[in-house]
Amino acid sequence: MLNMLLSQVLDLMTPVLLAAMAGALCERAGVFNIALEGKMLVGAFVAVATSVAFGSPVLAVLSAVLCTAVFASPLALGGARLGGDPIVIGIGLNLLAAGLTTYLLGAIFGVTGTLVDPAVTALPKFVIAGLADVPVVGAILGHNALVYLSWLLIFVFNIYLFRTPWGLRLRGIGEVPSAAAAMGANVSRYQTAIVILAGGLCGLAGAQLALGSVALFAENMTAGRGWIAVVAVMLGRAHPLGIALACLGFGLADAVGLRLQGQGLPNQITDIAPYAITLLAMIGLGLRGMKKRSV
Amino acid sequence: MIAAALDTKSRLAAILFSIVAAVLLGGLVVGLTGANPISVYLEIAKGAVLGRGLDETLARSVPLVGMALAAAIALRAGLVNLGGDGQMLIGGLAAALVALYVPVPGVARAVLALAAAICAGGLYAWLAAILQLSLGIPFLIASLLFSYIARGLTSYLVRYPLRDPATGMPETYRVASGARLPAHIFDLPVSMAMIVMAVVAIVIVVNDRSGVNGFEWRMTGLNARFAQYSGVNLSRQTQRVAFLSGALAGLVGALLILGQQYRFTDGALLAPGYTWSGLMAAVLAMASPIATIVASVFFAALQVGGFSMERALGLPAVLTWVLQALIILCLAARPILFRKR
Amino acid sequence: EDNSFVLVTPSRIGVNKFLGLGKTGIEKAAADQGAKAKIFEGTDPSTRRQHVQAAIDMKASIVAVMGFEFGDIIADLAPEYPDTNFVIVDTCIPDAPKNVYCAVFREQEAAYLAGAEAALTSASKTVGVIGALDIPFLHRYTDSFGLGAKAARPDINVLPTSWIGGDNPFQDPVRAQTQATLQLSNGADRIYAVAAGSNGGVFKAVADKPGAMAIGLDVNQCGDAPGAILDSTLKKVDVVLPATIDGILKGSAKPVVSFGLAEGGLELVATTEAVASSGCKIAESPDVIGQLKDIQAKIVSGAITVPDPMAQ
Amino acid sequence: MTLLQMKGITKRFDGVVANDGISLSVNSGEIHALMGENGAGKSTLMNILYGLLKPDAGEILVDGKAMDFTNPLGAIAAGIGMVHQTFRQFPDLTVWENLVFQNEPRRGPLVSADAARDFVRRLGSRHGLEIDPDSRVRDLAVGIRQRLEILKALSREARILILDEPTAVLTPQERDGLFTAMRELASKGMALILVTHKIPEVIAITDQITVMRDGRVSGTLVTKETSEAEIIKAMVGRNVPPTIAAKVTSDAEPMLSVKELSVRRAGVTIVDAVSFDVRPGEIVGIAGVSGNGQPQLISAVMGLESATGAVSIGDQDISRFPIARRRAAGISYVPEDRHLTGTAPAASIAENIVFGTHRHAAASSKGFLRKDAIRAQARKLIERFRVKAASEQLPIGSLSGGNMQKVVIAREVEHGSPLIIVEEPTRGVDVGAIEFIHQTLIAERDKGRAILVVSSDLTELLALSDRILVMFEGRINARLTGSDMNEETVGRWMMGGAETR
Ligand SMILES: Nc1ncnc2c1ncn2[C@@H]1O[C@H](COP(=O)(O)OP(=O)(O)OP(=O)(O)O)[C@@H](O)[C@H]1O
Ligand SMILES: Nc1ncnc2c1ncn2[C@@H]1O[C@H](COP(=O)(O)OP(=O)(O)OP(=O)(O)O)[C@@H](O)[C@H]1O
Ligand SMILES: [Mg+2]
Ligand SMILES: [Mg+2]
Repeated sequence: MLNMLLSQVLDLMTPVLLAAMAGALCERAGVFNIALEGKMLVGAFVAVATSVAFGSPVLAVLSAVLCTAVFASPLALGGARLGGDPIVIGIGLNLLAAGLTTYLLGAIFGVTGTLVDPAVTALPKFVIAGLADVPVVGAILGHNALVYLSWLLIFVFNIYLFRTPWGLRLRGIGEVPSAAAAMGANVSRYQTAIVILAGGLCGLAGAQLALGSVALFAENMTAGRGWIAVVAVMLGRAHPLGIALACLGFGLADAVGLRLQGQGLPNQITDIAPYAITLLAMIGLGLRGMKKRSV
Repeated sequence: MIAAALDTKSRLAAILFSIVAAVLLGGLVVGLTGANPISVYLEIAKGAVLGRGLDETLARSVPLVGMALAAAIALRAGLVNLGGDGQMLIGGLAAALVALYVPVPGVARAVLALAAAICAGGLYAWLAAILQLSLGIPFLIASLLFSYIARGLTSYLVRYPLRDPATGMPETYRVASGARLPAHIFDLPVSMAMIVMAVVAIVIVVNDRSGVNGFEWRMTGLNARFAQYSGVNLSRQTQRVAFLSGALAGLVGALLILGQQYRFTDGALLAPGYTWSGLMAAVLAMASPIATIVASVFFAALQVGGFSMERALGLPAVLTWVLQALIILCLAARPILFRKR
Repeated sequence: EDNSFVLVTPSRIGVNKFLGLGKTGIEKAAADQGAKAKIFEGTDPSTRRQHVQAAIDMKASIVAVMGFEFGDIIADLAPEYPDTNFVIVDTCIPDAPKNVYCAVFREQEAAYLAGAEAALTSASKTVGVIGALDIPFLHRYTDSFGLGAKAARPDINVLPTSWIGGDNPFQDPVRAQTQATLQLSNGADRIYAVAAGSNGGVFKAVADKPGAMAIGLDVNQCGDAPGAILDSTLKKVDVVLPATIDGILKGSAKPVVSFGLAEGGLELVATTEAVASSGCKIAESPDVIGQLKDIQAKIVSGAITVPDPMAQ
Repeated sequence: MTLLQMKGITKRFDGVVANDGISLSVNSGEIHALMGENGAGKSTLMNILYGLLKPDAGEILVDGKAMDFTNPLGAIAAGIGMVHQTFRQFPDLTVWENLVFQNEPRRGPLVSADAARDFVRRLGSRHGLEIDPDSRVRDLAVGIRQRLEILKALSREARILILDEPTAVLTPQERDGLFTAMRELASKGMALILVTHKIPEVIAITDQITVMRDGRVSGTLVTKETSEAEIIKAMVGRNVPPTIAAKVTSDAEPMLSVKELSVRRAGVTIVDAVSFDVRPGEIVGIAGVSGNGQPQLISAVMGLESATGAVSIGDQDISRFPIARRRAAGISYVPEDRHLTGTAPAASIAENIVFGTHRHAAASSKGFLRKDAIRAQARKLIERFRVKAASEQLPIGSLSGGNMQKVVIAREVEHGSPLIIVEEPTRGVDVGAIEFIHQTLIAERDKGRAILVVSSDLTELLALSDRILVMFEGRINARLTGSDMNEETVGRWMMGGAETR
């Protein structure tokens, strides 16, 4: 039972975690990214569309990463290079993603709503027979490569940010771009690269959403997960471990919410759980910060 | 911000440029998928103004202008209100409740319902402002989170305690005709909701252009610390602006319930996406109220024309969403072409 | 001027099989009557009204609408246009004018049968149902499924209904799969999927679990996950709609017709001729099919009455 | 030996010619002053030299080799370092992270923190500029932050060092320390360019002077052979007599009295039971090394910072008032930073002038702005204060620093409040404007207003003030009048007074 819960939490949090990491990278580079929802949706669409055409999950994931990176380029060019307002561009991209995926679904595949095709297969899961019922281990096993990649990325991200020269530069650029420029960092090129990289991460998030387990694309299937990622970036203060924790919290709130339905709680109320818990967590952090300040 | 650096003329030029560029890009998308862009645009244009199109464009403009102005007045003062959905829901539900259950004669009930919606939406946004002011939770995030909570709450309420069991939907009873807002005044194609919104819009425009309060909000948006040093009480002003932005969103909810839908149906207020369209119009207009109104009427026409185009040609109306998004993106990308170093 | 039949849907048809059936139905009717079929997909209250108005304005001889969302709209518009014939599928309006015809379904009967089928085939003695959104209408499926299961096998364990909810309940296969997995882990091995576009997630979950099977909704969904789908309840809008329209044009239509198992408006694939070639796993259990046919006969004859959850 | 040569540098910004054929040459071992009025083009020229801007024409030679920088990296590689007036630092990062930024010692793909710390210590001791590598920059005092800024330039093996108004925020003692370090660096063969508005400093430390006016070189002088008057003439094209205000004493009832005012933040006492009065008809100056609580004191007086103690205007206690009511009670306030808190740079000059008094009858009636009256008033002030602006409708951010400052001063003086509080009245402002601002303040004093001036420029305080209060570690540790108001005494009290004697 607990294994089940843990395993579901891990499944539920992965796309959000990947997108939140993208958001955190951008945040660190000083580009506020609210286009996560839209980019994830594009990633999901491309992953499934590629699967339909070529049948290869690996190719699907790669092209999702690539296309979403391209899709992020307006934010990279406009937001980072040209001093456009990232919020404006983000809102535009979200809308463009929703409209374009729906439109292309009809225009290319002649279907509306959902794209299912026998050629689309879910990413393979690592199941080791016999271990599935071992507590915790069983829950940690049995996911696909992207889930493990997302954990790995948290550590890579952490080391990158706090231990490598490039991470140091990123932190500097995000904090005081003019100072970084004066120190010889090419701020806009750096920001552009990061935003595009983050686009790729969102592509992964979308691929995980579409191919992680269901193997299909449904219109608007991100269903607000990108916004949760935006909130997770805030909650985790753009720190890799912080956002991992925030996403874990979300996954947990969601999975527990689903279970509480079984206990007779109306689903309208359990749906609120992740948001309410986030709000409470932020209020808690805020109160603590206030106490610290007033000491 | 770009907004401040541009004078009115170059702002207009920028918007026009974005629209033209977006129309060309959108045409390219249509063309690539094998349809004829010219007939698509022709149908959109016809559908937006000919026959019933004009009425419908005007009707859709009411909530859109409302939500766009709600976003714009907040932006003007430096707040990003992503919680319009929630404020609209809370306001709409308050209006429905008053209109259904408060035992006063019809017209008074409608007025009371509007007032209740304004207060409810306003207070809901105010709550998010309080979180920003006291705990440093950004208004943008707090309002967004509140929006989700409002969705769940209203959804629960109309599903269970407030439900009209005669229909298959989670929705309240229908508001009695006495408490509704007339759809036509003196047999003109003008509804009460339009008049209310027009009055609100005029007040906002005048306040922004020559009102003392509007001036303070604008200066705060341009430099909050300067405003504070010059004697503006930032905390009080943030609360006030958040309240008004939420109140306007709440009013929109009420106008939709009392003027169009006549009952609160779960999901019905949010389905058309007025909040996001409105936010985009405000952004496109760089928060200038007049330009915001023009932009949102334009978006309303685009959407209405889109549905008409869909009926005529069978191409999905989401194309108009793509167009709207492209307009915004072209506006943001404008410096690529007009760049000086 | 050309003679057209217009169908207005409450939302985009997308993967909503029920709306898809409406589309098939109106197209068939148009082909039968030599008219042109047009489909307008609504998205929200104002576009629905706009579409109905546009259909009236283009002088369509039949304006068909699907779903509860149109109750208020037809009640407002029908009296104004006595020359236009309106068909409402799924609901009716109080004091309907003469030009309004309603085709309503007793979904509870098919769901009851599906419950019985699930209970009779379950090895784990546990069954479940997943709904998209907790709206009264869907309780016709979810509640009656449990009723049918209990009636067919008193010792059966019916899990509490799971709702998908969230931002996009009718098209969130990911959450649907999570819900289904949870029900499977709670012991269910038969799940009735009442979640429109999210059904794919339920099917994926049962396909991944040996021995588990799902029951599909509105059309024969047995091909969606071969081997993992036990059966589907059918809602024959594609038959009812052309028949109603034919009746209207001939002047023989009644203002309100209710369709259930007796009228053939609802069916279980299992009890049809086509079961052998349907791809449904139930085809391999002729004895259960026999039991289901008995229950169906009792419902048709009135020996069993399945209560309407919405009337309560 | 000529180390650096700039020839015919020209740079235009939408119509403004910021640099017009500028030539400049600096020898190794030389300290070279770059002077000029606000907007003369100094920063532009130095930004070009440092690769932050691209010139429209002209060339840069280092060691006789032509350079073509597209970004600061090129300039850094050529041995050019820059100490910006506003520090280009990352407050959230540590000293060593700031120092090795873009130039990190590595161990494999990672930054070697140990090597970096070691590097900071060695560099510091080599140049006598020690600093703790692990401190977070936001916690450092301004003097130390400037030391970090110089170390940053030195760490890149700079041979040409540009310093943009480096003394603006230093105490005389800190300034002397800086000058010693500069001479030391010059003696090792470096070339230093000092951008400044302060003539005494130029005379004290430099070898050559280049003066700019309106984007052109208006004079190249050898320090030993020139005089203050000659420099000023080259800068402004006329003679400007230095302001020396006659000192007065006032025995009127206090206009502002501050009693036992304390500010605590996160457990640290920043302002510690400060009491003082300002009377009508006098200018009281507050001196102090930055970081000793002066801005917090003023914030507390203005109600921008929560504090204990009492503040009154005349006999009205305003301790509980928010800033708006304090202003209404009779305070005009010119904040320290004109960009951050003194103006809304994107709003028009007229809007910036009226803001704050826009609710008065002259500017609005019944809640509506009287736009014509507001613009007329703005035009009047622009003319009276000789602000160089084409129109009152232009964004105030388009003005040069000196002109912007004049607008802010004009606005506050025009309120007619009995008390004027001015922070840094002339920071970064050229001699012509300094002179004008000083004359304005003195004229207001002579009209009987009470004026409180906070400045980190000691020369300015000495010229303006009738009395000087020195702040040290949150307390007022000296109240100086008459002959005690000299650079040495004030400077000593600024460093802590008695202990350092
Ligand atoms: N990026 C820019 N865009 C437009 N105009 C500019 C820009 N940078 C400088 N200018 C203009 O060029 C001229 C020279 O400015 P610069 O900053 O070089 O003067 P400065 O001598 O450093 O003045 P100060 O004494 O105030 O520091 C001014 O008129 C200024 O307004
Ligand atoms: N009119 C202007 N428009 C845009 N940018 C400007 C303008 N004037 C100056 N700048 C920019 O602002 C920068 C000023 O930064 P810097 O730290 O050198 O201060 P400064 O020129 O010495 O000004 P001040 O002495 O008034 O503080 C210049 O590098 C220039 O690029
Ligand atoms: Mg300068
Ligand atoms: Mg300067």
